[in-house]
Amino acid sequence: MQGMSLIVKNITRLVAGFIILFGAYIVLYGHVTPGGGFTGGVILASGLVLVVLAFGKGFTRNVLTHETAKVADSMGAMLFLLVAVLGFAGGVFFTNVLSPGTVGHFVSAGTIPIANVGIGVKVSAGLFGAFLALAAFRRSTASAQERADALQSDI
Amino acid sequence: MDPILWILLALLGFMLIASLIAIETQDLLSTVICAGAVGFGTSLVFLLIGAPDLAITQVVFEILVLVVLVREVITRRDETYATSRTTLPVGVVLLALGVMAAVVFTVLAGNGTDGDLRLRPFGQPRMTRQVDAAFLAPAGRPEAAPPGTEPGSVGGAYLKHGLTSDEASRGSGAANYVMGVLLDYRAYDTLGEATVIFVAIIGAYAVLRKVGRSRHAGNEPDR
Amino acid sequence: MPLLVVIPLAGGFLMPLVDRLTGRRRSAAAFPILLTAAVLVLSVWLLLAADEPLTYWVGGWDFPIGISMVADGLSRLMVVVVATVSLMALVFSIDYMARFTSPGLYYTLFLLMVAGMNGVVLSGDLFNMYVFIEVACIASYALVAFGTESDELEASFKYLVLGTVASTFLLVGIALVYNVTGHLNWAKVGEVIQSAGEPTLPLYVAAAFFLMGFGLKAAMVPFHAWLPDAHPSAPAPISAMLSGVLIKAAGVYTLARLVFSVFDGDPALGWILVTLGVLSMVVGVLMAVGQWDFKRLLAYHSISQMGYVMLAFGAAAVMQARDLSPTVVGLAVFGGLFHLANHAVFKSLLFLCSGSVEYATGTRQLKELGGIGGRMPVTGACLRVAALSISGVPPLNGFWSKLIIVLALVLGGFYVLAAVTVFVSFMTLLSFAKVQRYVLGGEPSEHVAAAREVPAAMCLASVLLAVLCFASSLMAVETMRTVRGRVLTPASEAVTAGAAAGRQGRLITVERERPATPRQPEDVDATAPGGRDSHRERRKHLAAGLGRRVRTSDTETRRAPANGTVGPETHRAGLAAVHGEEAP
Amino acid sequence: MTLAMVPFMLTFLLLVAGLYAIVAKRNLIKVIVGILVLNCGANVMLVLTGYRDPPAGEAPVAPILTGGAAQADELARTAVDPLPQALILTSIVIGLSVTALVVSLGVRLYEKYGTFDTNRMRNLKG
Repeated sequence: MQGMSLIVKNITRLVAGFIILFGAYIVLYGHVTPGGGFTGGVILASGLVLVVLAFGKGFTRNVLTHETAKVADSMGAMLFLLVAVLGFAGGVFFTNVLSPGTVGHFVSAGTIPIANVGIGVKVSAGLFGAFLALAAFRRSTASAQERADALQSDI
Repeated sequence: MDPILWILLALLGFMLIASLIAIETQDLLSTVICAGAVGFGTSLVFLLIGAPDLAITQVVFEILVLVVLVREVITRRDETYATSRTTLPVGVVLLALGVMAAVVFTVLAGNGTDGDLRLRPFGQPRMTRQVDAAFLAPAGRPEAAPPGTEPGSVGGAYLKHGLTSDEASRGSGAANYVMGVLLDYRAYDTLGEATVIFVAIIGAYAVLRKVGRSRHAGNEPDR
Repeated sequence: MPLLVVIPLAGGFLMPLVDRLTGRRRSAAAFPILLTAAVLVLSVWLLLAADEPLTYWVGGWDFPIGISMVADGLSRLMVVVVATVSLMALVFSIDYMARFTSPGLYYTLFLLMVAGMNGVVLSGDLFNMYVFIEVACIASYALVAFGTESDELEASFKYLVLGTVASTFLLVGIALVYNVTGHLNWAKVGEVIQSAGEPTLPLYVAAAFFLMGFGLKAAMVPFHAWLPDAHPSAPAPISAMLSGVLIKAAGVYTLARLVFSVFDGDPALGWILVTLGVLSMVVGVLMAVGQWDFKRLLAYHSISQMGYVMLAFGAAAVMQARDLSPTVVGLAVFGGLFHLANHAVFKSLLFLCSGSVEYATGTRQLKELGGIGGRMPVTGACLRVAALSISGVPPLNGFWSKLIIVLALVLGGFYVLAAVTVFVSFMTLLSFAKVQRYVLGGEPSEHVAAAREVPAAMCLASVLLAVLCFASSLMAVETMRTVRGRVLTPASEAVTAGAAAGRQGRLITVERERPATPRQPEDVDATAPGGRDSHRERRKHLAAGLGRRVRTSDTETRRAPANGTVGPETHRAGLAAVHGEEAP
Repeated sequence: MTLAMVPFMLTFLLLVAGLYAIVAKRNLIKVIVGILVLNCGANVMLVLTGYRDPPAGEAPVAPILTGGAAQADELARTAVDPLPQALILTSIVIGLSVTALVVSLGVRLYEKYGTFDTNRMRNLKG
């Protein structure tokens, strides 16, 4: 996958950062404004997908690989589960141990923002990883000639 | 008449038409795009009736699904579809679905006479009615409820007690009630949900492995 | 209690990391096995720790706004069954999965499936149950396609599509129930319905959606199209899991909950269950007789055997509505549950054996097999035990549970249904005679000639399950009365008690008898005084009622040699256990 | 029968359309689209049950506090039900997961058969 035309690349260069920033905002402010971990996670993932679509898979090969995504996926899930297990400290599974704080402020609602971050990381990494897997699969099942080319470039 | 109801009906009609086009058209790309229209229609419905969280989620979800589906469809030539005929008798399917729809419609149309346990029409959910507080007491323990009246559904209870900080019902403190429900009162659901997406993605990895089976005597892959 | 879900869940989340750390060696299998063993220990502890239903409020939120986890007798039974079969299937997988790539992904999905099933059976909330059904089912969709051959992909696709339709039906049902009753809690919905008298028409429509959804998940006959494709296509341990526990946790258990806990054993729903059950039994076994693919044959038998369970449950609901003696109703439910547990054991054993045979010979066509008994003695013996058990040959567990079901039907006056049950049992025997003839007996074919016994771990799993076949048949024998009273009777009581009490105007549903005080570490054990007292009262009342019935029915049930040990004794033992007295 | 029941009926028709696509169409993409439509239908059905008519002449009130805690009581009287929304958020994500899995299965099947047409596959007739 070589990426798309120059126009697409340039626009992506402009927009991708904003999309990812917006995704992060949606994740972090989920408890105050509409949004939350899942929504923000999907936005983050679509920002990353845009980058990959525009610049080709080679662009992210070193940083955002399939394996990194998998690990981040597990980590995000574990963070959320940790929040849940942390509830045992408050007595019961899933107790919201931190204080609710002032309604409407960023630091409020106890563990909800932390859980949101966990979910955001998880969802974005997971979806992005699945997309990479689809793309990689497609590449591997392209014509035999392309496969041979890919093999060569891998070596 | 309520304008929101009319807009809603128009949107639902639009979604219905789009879905029918998506199902009946011969061109796969049009199918996918019309399915996208249904999804965006859903998002508009959410926005219309006071669910911005859902609207945002539905939009990004739809974008991602559309990107993936369009990619799959335009890169995979499938000329055989136009020549293929359906094998299942369409008439039988339509008849079965029609019977199902007729039954449900009869029930939906005949509401209003069934007392407390009737189907609530659009716009007047159960929680708008104040009921005896015992309604919200645990099953088998009516005495556990405080005196007074409460909204007639659990959702009403979330709204009423979501922020209060007295002993009986500590609120979650989230200004976004939906997030409060999702990640505090019903966080266990959300754990399940996170698991579902984890499972699906691991499953997709598993399905998309290049080689499924290692070689083994007597275990030739078919084809 | 939440640990039962958390442990496999955390295992599933960590498995990819463990897989990386161990360098994708087979030793990675130790991790899921350890975790599942821990789950098994925990679930047995839960089974033995207390007799009363436990309720756990997740997050410390009390009734209206929290989600509850409920462990009554039925849930505990299911948890133990799930853990046992999963552990055996995992032990079996160590060697079997060497034929597939990426064992890490396999174990991840496996653990998450176990977590999902535990979540389903422990959930006290409609939507929560839906979410965990999805966890378990999505994991199973992927596992069915794990071999990524075209057959498997197709089967998985079909399974996924039908499963998604089922889930959508469930969601619509949930929407209707929430619209009508304003609650999502099983017990509370049941109470709301009962306080209004009979269920109204919209609720019946909701019930119809639930029935279609759960029926699809349980592969009852009009909805069974996916099962004969999906179950044989999966790797053998997964087939064992799917047939052994998944269709039970996601389909049968939930149907029982729906009919008994929510709809209070409504006779109309009872008749629907009976119809579904009979259809499944007859169609399943008839389709099975004509099969030549070993695993496909077993899959059709799964449909048929689940029909037994459905029939027993449905008949129990109908009998209850006819005000038959609680003993007979209890007997029917008990038979159904006993058969459910037994089926989990012998069907997973059968699938594991078929996996062993396939592993050794590379084929699962009956006509290409033969003489397994000579070449693979351990597998052959296990297969023989399981086949005898499923066809209901006397000393084994399948016989006892079928006998109890037939007996309950006869006592309840359903002579035709009893005759059908016996007929289906004979057909099962016939079909497994074919298995015996082609797989075990005869001259070794060319495929079999080169076969060797499978590795030790696979044998171990099979043998343990075969031993369980005998052990659970002992449950029907007098000497094991205490075990039986502790394990099965509370489960069947849990099913009938809530409904029976409700019918007499004293509503005590199974779930909410023990109010938990939020935010206390020991709140599983903490009880409000009122809760426990009323609970005791109810048990005493039930005991008195049952005691009378037992004496009157003793004479008639003594006639058959087996049943006297089951019906009345069971109840006595169970009640004794409830009251904390030692059963003799 | 009131007009307020019509949204439920239309939503149910949406469900029926999705079911029809799944049962009668013989193309993987159509079946996937059927699943998407079915999901949308179920979600809309659930969110409709939580809707509450706003005070006359105003827009529906989303269950989000924008004006600080003082607003809470008023919100409790006017806002729409947050519970179905939370449930739908969950079910949208479940739908997304199912879609991810079904698309990968479809891609894999395409690779095996070179077509999306189920008539050309062996076992998917029923």
